[in-house]
Amino acid sequence: MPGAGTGRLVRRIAWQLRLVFLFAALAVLPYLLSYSQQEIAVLLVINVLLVSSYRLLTLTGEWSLGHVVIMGVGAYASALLAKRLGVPVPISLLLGGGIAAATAAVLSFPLFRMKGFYFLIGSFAAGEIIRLIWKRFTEPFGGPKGLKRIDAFPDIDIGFLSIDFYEPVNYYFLALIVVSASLFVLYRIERSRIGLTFHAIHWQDRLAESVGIDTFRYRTLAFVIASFFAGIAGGLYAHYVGAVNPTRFGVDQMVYVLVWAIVGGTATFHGPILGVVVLTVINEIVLRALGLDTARPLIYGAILILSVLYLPKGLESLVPRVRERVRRWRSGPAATGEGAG
Amino acid sequence: MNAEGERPILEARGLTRRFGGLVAVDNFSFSVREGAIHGLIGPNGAGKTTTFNVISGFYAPTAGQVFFRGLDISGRKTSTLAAMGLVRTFQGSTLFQEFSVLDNVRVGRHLGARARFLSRLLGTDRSSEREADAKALATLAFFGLEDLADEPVSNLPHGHQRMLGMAVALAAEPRVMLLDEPFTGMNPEETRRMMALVRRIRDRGVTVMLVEHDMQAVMNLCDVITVMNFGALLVEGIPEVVRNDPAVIEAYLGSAAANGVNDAA
Amino acid sequence: MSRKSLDRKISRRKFLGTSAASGAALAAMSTGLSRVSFADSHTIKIGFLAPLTGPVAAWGKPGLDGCLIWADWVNSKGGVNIGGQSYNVEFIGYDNEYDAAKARTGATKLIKEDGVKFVMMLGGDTWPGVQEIAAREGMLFSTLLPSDLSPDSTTLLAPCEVHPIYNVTGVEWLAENKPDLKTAAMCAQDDSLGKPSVATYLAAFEAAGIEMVDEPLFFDPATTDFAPVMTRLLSANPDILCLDTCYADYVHPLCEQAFQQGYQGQIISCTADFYQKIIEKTSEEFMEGFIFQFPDFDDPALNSEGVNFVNPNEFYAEYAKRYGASEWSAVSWEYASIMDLWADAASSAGSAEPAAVLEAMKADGTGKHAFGTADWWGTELFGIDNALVGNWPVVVIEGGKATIKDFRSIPAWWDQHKDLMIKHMTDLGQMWNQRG
Amino acid sequence: MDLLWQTAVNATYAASYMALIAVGLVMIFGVMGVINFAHGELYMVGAYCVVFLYAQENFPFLLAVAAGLIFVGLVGLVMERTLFRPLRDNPLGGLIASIGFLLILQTLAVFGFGRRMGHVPPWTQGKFEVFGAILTYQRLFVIAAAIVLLGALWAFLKRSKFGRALRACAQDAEAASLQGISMNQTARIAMFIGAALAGVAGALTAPLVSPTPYIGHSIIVTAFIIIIVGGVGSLEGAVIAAVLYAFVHTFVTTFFDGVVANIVGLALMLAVLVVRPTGLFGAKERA
Repeated sequence: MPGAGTGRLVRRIAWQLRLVFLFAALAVLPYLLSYSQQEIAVLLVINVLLVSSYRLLTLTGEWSLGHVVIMGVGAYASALLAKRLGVPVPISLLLGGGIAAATAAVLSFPLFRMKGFYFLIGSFAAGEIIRLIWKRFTEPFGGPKGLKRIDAFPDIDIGFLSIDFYEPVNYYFLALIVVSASLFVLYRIERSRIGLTFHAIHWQDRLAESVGIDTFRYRTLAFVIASFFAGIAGGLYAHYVGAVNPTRFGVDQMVYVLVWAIVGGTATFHGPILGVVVLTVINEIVLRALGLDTARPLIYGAILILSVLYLPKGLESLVPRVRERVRRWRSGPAATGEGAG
Repeated sequence: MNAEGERPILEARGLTRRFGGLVAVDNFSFSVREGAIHGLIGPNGAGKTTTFNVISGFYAPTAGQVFFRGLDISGRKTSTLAAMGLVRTFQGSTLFQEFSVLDNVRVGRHLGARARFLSRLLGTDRSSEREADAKALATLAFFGLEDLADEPVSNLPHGHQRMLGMAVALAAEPRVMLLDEPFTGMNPEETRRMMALVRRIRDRGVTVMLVEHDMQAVMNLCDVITVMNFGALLVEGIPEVVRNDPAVIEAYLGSAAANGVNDAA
Repeated sequence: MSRKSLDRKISRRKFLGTSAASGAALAAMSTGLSRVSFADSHTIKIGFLAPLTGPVAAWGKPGLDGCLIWADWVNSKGGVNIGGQSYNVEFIGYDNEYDAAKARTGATKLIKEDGVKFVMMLGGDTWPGVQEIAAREGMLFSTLLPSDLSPDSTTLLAPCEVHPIYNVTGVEWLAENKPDLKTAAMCAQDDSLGKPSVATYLAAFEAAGIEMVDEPLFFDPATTDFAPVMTRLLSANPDILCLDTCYADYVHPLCEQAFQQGYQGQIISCTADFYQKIIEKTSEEFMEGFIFQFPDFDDPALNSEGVNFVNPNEFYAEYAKRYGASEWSAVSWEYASIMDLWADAASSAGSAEPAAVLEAMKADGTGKHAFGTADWWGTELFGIDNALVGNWPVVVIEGGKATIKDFRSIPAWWDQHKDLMIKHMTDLGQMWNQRG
Repeated sequence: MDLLWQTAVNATYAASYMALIAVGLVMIFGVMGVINFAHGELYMVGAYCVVFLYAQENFPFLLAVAAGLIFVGLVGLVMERTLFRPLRDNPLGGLIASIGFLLILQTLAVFGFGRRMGHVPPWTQGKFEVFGAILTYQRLFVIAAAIVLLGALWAFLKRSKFGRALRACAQDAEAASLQGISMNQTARIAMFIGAALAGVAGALTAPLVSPTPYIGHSIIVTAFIIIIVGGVGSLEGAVIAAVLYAFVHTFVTTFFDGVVANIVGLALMLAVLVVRPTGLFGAKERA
């Protein structure tokens, strides 16, 4: 982090250039995709937020099996606020995130009495209880069928500009903006002292305690922030697809999130994002295109096993290797001192 | 510095800690004078580490109380104690191995670098962070580690890691530091340097209490020594007295013969 | 128009029987016609958007299998005649994994990229994801679950199965033929299939003067051990045991439990897929008289006048040959029967365009349902008359074999008892205007 | 028919097969430190062994059950060798690998037996009455087999050298290896026994449930609840928790309904976790 002023400036500009390039690519991307691939891209962007928020939670070393249910809390809350109380969708989306965060805050009291495996299973139990409540109480949650006809994002129509958010391209950009902003916040948190504290709790929670870090408070903080953004992801999902039901937020879906994060690697900010992008492309586009519908779970399972066996640090561990290759291939005096991403 | 010599800064009264049927600490009392270097010794399994863990808040005592600056702190959380000025170190090289040297000390500065959540997000915590970094660097300089600030901890030789452990604790600006076996596994030269450091820490106004096996070091360094055996107080006094106490000699010889029970760790 | 009405008079069976000949003739003629569009591949694509993997696949995959037989038969006879041109039919499957978002993506792909003219779905959890695109594209969809119907979607049809309304026919038949049975107990899995079905049975029992001895017992869909459920049901000593619309993997152990716990009374259920296996688990005597709603298609009664499903016995034989008799289930024939309806409508409309086909299908308010001409119906229950409702078979196990005892009219029951049905549906929150 | 006694009989049966599954899961977790998410699928494979050997190939039922026990044990050995051993230092990796393995087993079952439920005819329809409750021989056999198997396991762990090694590894892998206990050998035995117990539970209950390729999902959720209530490291705890859970769940299902029973089960687990974060019989907190 410290370094000579000019070196830092150069690196910063290089970084910003890369970011500009990335956003340009993301802006062009939908126009290179078929219509149904654009739809997949929308869900992918939402899942990027889901898995990135999950990583923030894992920074303190705790792995939850309830994150998708928390996403569902955001989805149900935002949907109900919009449907029943007529709250404008952009506001209900934020409130949905807030309610997801509040739910996490309440859950943290029983859950953070536990650690490790117990937390994993405890979070699973808490999530299942929430899901059973959705199923059990038809009013207002719609029971097993869930909620339908959830208000869509309001169209924008101001004369020269009219945007219909049903179109996947438009929703893609909307989601991209929301998710980028959220990722920026998540990134800032990790890069700030709060992130340092999370890491410290993860690696040596007793040492952290001994210098005055209230590990319960910080674990709760990570859980609450992660849940807020999971809730936002849920709201984005609900107002896009127009329907939510308890099955959608079941443990199967949670397994996907876990797998994205781990196959991607959780040591870096970009690892889980890499995981969700690569696995979604493989699962939704490559395997479907190969017509392997019924064998899809088998291949997916094999990919999982091979990746944990041979890429234990996740796909992210390939990034420096690829960079090195590219650098050697360029064989030029490339910039030194790559940051850790 | 020893002006308040009358009133102990840290005191245990009738401290007891049980694990199931095992009594690790048994009605144990001691008191640490402000500004002292206070040793806690005893044969293997005497309950030293458990005592440390109870004082530093990892375990609640089963019975008895701990007083810090006159306040009953029994059962309070470790982080609360740290905020009050009671900070401990750990055996071996318990550090944030994945962090750089400087980041380790920055974590130690946790209490001294407060800022609001929003200002952390917006980056307006920079002034307090800069101050924290400066203090962290100063702490490193105190231990002569400033040149290694950006090294990953895992690259550091063992002796340096031990010093860094103390630097992390010192960065939290404690009134009392509890050192858990600071000299174990060190060669005589390293031990000598470490002893000098402990004295310098004391000279900064920090009271030191330490658990240690190295008798030589303890006898040379400590102002007062408490000896415990089977979880209870055996003898307390200045090194000369303790050294020649027959009960202490007996305890150590006895334990060498019956070397069965481990510390409750 | 005159041509259209002429076509309508040709029955499904005749149409298929003659289509081979007429197809060949038309093909010969078409070479001389100027209207031939070479860009047209003479193939019409139909989307099949249902779960093909995962636990719900049993409600999708066998249907696709049935459709493949349908397509082979129709194509081997020259295809479907639309506007004087013969078209082969090709099914494009998309596995929606019973997920609304994936169904949305699948619908988009099928409509925008594959150019399908009609999409068949299982419906349920997946329909809400598709609803909007169906409206925007004006695409014709079918579902097996009429609880998906609502006035918001005019292009969604439930043209085959009007689950669970047809269950009233079984109860009505039971009450008529075994009038001494007066009490019933019922269980159902707690999901979107179980609840409306419970409401239907409650209404049907009340209409028949049969009294419920206990509240309906809901169990979790993840249940594997049904002993406690059956113990509870039997504790009230009912004359009739109603298994509602339980899935096969519940019906079997439920029956076995009833048998083992000494039950000897009447059982009624919506389905009894693989009932031969239930008999193996219990006994022929125990299963004698078991009432349900889904016939085997080798049943000679299906050859009776009025049944519109094409060659049901042959279809069953072919299905058994290709996939094994043990794979036959209620879903196997349903999608294929929807295709009969569609092909008929497309022929009479002279167009495969969704709007034209829809108009032709509903032209005079009736349609050729698999089990006989039926009415487009459902305004009171679904808010729109897009469900094709007419006769439905009552099937009873006799001598270890499913036997159609009767075809009964659902509308006739409805006209008499609709207040009851609406009351119970409302109580369980299943009316179209109560849903989500 | 006496409702109370019948429910008690139902609960006893449920407790017996749940105990087999949960003890297997605890065993694997204790020695390998891995949460075997594929445990439900091991149950499923055991059930399909009976579908194949007994229902399709007409081998005697007992032989099919024994084959299920051994075959699933061997599957466990394969998992140990190919997944858990290379991932020994990576418990989360082990979890993910077991999820991958679960998907493979599910798909293979679909390929081999179709997505529909497998069918197993009863091997006997005999039954008798106790206190007005009906107990079929099929269910009695499951109960008896569970008692015999768990008793044998208990004796094995108490008496044999391997048993002591297993217990030592379960308590402290490092200490065990210092005492010269082969970690690999112990892991193999634990994995074989753990998997075989799930497999034999599947095989024994195959005639009584409708085995589908996806049945593992229902099984694993219940197994998790049980081992949490019992305390993850404790074999005795798993048995006691299985009995406790089975009775609570069965009685609530019978006297209220099944969905409430699930909520009660989960709430029980959460309550235990809150009061005793290491489960009712879990290891004491160690420094």
